[in-house]
Amino acid sequence: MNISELFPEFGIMAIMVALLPFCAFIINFFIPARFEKLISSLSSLTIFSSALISSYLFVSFFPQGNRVFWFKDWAWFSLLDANAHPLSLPMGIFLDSMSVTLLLMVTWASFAIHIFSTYYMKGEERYSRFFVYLSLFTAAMLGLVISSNLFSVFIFWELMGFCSYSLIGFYYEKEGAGNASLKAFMTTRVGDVFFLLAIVALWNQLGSTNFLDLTQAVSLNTLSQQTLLGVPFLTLVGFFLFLGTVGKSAQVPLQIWLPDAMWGPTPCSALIHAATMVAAGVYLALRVFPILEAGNLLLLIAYIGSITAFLAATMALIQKDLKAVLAFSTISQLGYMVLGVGVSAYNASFMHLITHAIFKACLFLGAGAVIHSIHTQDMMNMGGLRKKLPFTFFAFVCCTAAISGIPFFSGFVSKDRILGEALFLAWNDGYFWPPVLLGNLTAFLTAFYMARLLALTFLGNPRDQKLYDHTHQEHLKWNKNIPLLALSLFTLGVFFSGSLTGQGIVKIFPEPAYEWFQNFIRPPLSTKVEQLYGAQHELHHHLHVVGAIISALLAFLGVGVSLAIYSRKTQFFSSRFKFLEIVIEILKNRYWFDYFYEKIFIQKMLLPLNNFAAKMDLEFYDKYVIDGQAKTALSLSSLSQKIDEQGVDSVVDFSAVSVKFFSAILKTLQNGKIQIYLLLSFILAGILWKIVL
Amino acid sequence: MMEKTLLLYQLLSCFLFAAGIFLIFARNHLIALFIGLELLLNASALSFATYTYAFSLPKEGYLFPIFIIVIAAAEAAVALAIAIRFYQNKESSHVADATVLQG
Amino acid sequence: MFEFFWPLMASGLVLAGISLLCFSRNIVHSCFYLFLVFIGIGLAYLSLQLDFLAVTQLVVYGGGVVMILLFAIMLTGGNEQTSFSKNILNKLQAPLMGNLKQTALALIVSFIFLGALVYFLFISDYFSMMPFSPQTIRENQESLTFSLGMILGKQHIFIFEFSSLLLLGALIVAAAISRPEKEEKESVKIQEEIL
Amino acid sequence: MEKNIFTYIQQYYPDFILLEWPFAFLVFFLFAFLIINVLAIVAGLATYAERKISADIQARIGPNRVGPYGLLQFLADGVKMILKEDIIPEGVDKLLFKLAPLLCLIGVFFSTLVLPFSEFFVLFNSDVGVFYLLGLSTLIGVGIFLGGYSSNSKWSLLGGMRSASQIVSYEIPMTIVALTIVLLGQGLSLSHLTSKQGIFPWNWYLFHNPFTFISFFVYFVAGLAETNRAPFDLPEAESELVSGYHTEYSGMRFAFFALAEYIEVFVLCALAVVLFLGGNNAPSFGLDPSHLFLQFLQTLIFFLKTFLLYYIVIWVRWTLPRLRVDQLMSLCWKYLTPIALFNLVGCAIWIWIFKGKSIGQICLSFFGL
Repeated sequence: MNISELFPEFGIMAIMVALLPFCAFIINFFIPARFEKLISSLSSLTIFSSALISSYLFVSFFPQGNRVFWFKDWAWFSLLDANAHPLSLPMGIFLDSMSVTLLLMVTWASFAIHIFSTYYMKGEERYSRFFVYLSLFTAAMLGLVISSNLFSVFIFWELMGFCSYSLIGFYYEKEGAGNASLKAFMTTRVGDVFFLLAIVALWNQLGSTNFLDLTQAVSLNTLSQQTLLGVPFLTLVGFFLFLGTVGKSAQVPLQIWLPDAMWGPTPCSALIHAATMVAAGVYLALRVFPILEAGNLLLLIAYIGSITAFLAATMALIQKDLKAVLAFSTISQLGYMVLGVGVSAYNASFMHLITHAIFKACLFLGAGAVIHSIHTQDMMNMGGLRKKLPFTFFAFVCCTAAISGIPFFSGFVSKDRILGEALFLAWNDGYFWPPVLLGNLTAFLTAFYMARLLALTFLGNPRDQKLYDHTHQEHLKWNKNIPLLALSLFTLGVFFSGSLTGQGIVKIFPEPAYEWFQNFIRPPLSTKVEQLYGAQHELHHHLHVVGAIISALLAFLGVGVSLAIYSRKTQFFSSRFKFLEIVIEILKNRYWFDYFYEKIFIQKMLLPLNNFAAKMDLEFYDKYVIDGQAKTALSLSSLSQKIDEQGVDSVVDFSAVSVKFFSAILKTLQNGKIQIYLLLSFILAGILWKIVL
Repeated sequence: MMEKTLLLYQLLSCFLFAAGIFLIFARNHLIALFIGLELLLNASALSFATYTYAFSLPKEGYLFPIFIIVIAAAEAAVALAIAIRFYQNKESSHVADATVLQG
Repeated sequence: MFEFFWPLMASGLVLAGISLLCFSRNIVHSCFYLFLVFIGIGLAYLSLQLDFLAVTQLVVYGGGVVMILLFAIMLTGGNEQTSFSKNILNKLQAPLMGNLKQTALALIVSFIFLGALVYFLFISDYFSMMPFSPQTIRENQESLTFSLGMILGKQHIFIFEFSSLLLLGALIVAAAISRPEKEEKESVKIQEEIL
Repeated sequence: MEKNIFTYIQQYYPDFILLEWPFAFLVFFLFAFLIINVLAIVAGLATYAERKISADIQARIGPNRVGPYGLLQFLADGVKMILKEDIIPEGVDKLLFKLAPLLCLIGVFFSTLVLPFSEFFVLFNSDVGVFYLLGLSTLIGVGIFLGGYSSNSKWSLLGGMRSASQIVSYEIPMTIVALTIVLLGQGLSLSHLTSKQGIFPWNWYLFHNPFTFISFFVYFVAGLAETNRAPFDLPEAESELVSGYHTEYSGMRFAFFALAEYIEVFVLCALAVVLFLGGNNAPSFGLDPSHLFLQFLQTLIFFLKTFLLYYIVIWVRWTLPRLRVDQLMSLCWKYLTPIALFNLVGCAIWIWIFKGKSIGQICLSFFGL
């Protein structure tokens, strides 16, 4: 149901949400960098007002139910195609339950991170620039969320990519940061190119890239017969769109940029590389979910998601850097979301996006607080920090419980629902068993490495006494701990679900109304899974209970084992089991993805091609085409010079002489008295009047 | 009543116009010339307003006095700035001292 | 209520103002008489029940233009500068406030104009356009301010905005022109030092 | 006004018939006479109040000889002023020297024409009341400037120039702030603006939204500067300019200037009351709105609010030190004008977003009222 005529002000509000941070960016851009307080407070205030507006939007949408949307398009510019049909490129606003929920999350998380940044970036050299980028980024993300079509999504998508690039390379004095920013930029570009191709193809076929039009086209089967390059059209387009998701959300095989992105400042990692930008890929996949489904791509997506989740989780096991563990865990959790898309768990996948954004932002902020206190990122030098940083420790415990999937926390609710849906699908369709197994294994690994992180950082005894003694005792500080504690509050499951698992199975609150998330967010069309297996309520129910029990057991097992091992030791497996050395070697090299890309793909394939193109350009094009043109132009110009000097100049001279002659006559009329001029003009006017009338 | 007022104001605007012309021709002071110009503008504004009122013409007639006032304000600012600048350069307000462009 | 009174008062004020203007040879007094003329025209508007025009006349002319004029007179030497032109070429020019010869010329021209205007006034069709339909009853109509605002804001919005642009431009140009140039003075000083 | 009175009298004496214009003239004359005299007495009492309050602030006693508590001091001053010799110094521009104080006084008295003392007690209910009042203050500026110029004295000239530039400059923030309120009230008429507000403070435009709240202070500061009151009394700064533009004046001409200044302060306070503080709104007690008692009550409330503001003006004068000229100009152009513009835009946005509701109404609507 379109409510844009009922509530025309929603559009203005949505624009305000995105425009306020953008205004802050524009204004801050022109404020001299030494007004740090002004810049940071302006950024924070604008995002705060955005958050208030988006809260209002959410509260307005919430009672209306899930199939309500607000939609408006404006023509940005229009072109004429070959048959003189106007092809207009619209910009527009599309708000539905998913958008407003994401708006709410993004604005408040961004606000918390802004507040934290005023603590974390204090005293930095480019403090102001950081806030400028942060505002731009937030504006772009909010713009993406309210966009109504893929074109504007792409614009904001690229804007976010630019911000990510700038913020990864924020400490550009360090060589690693510069390289990492380039790597991130170039890697995501691969996905973006395919994304743009998909947009162009859709625009060409449908004349529109609007979400509503796409959904309608899929539901009416208008595109199902068409093919492109011999492949069914929807499959190709869906695959290309999914490649955009792969690039942005760091899925295998384009996951290599995200660990390097940790060169940026920690708040930006929290905002961009954990909470919002990487989730934008999943958001896109959810938006174009009907296309992916109609293109029969879900199995591929489920495989890629589960493989990503598993590989990243294994890589996280051996990391010694605090932020690297979190980076790999981000990839792993994004894999879960993509797995959720693949198993048609639309709602659960989006729920995991929201919950993950909250606890991962909180984890990154906590990591930032730890790093800022102890001045190192290496976990091997930490330990026992729970006494020095009690508030951070509390937040970390909450978030670790959430990400590991301990019951009563948000991660359990969302992750369990993805795994439950996957289990249900696998029961009906055997191809889905590998993703389910990988997913459950990853659940165990997640609990394991997160508990390892917690244990190595906070539990046990201090391993580097000198660093420990230098660490400041933490006191409750408004811009350091309040965002952390506020975010960690929302890791509780009750905010997202009234029952333990989010399916209304083990109820904490009796009314079904508490399952707001499940009712509020629904796919635009009913999924094929629902159509095929929707009748098996009993089975669905039981499999969810089983899945919940399994994942809870796995989580407890992982946490327990890990805490038991790592609260005392830093090394356990490599010293005991020799055969694990090979595995560790594989994991250290990150499955040789980087090696493959750099040494084989770039140096052996792209470089020769590049050299050949350069040779063509320099040797052939420059030498013959360009230089030949120049020589022709030279000879022509010398000819025209001769004509000019001898022919045209004499005419000009003649006109000058004649002007001089006549001016000598007319000069006598001017004697410099203004009144005489006026009188003359009056007389002239009188004569004219006499002649005309 | 209204006919008399209309005639009165029309004659008044004629006198204003004539006085403006008189001032322009009789004075050599830059600012006095400017005063004459203001009288001319006011004469036309008064005439417009009176006619529009007397014959119930469309309300656009009242816009002319307003825009005349706007133009006069802009003109006053620029003209007097030029007068001041002229005085700074030449130490005189005499119109005949503006001889830079004189042939 | 005193319908007969206001037009007489307004025209009396205006006529007194312009005659004093024509006879005064003091620039500051001229300015004050101009002020009287403006007030008189404002009263004329008021007698036509055009409150808005009257107040605009009062604010812009009575307050603004007269004030700027007085300032300009102050900054250009006030009333003391009644001498002949200092320019060598124009040594025989008339004094600032005019001489007899110039006044005679001005009288001739202005009387020609007066005659022409009055002549056109009486031969025009307007006075034969009877009956008059003056907007005497104002209570039933919407107020002038309101309708002017609607006209300006709807039909003539472009010209309205343009006039505001014009005013802004005039303001900036006036400030830029009347500001003394520093470089020039320095160069003059340097030249003096060299000489 | 005269029609109101005419109908009012006809309620009680249905046979009451008079020629229309002589009656109107009589009524106008009477009320103009009344208002001018009341305002003259108000101005006189203001001089007394100023001395008494300043004495209070500086822990002195103040005038206490003439009349009870020294209340008749201003009459004694007036008599002294009239009896003094009227000196016209050598070399002054006599015409302008004589005209300048009159111009000031006429301008001020004209501005009382549109003040809505009560619902029916308005001499001339103009459509453009606010605009008219703001316009007249420049008339006073011309008077002061001419007074300063014609005195043929350096002090006077400097004072006059300062005053003129000050009035012209502070006109701008004041007009913009008044425009903010006009935007809210959708009318320039003072009675209309009054009727748009209510009896209680949360119905006043002062508390309508944050922007009008700021606007009030901008208005107040600009009003202080507009009337040459301390801390903006640069045109008559004793330590720099002897006595500013009225250095050369003596006797009744000087008194005219002083009178004009005090009445102008009264008028500006009254305008502030109309624009921000609810004007003459009074509880009606269920009576007919044309009841004479209500008119008196409204007048009383109007004067009470105005005198309260007047007290604050005097208080400010004896509390704050005087500004420098450059500070004065930068206050106007760098602070008040941008703030006023911001308020104007902000208020417009407020009206647009909240459909003209005030904060109070929004709060009430939260509780479903």
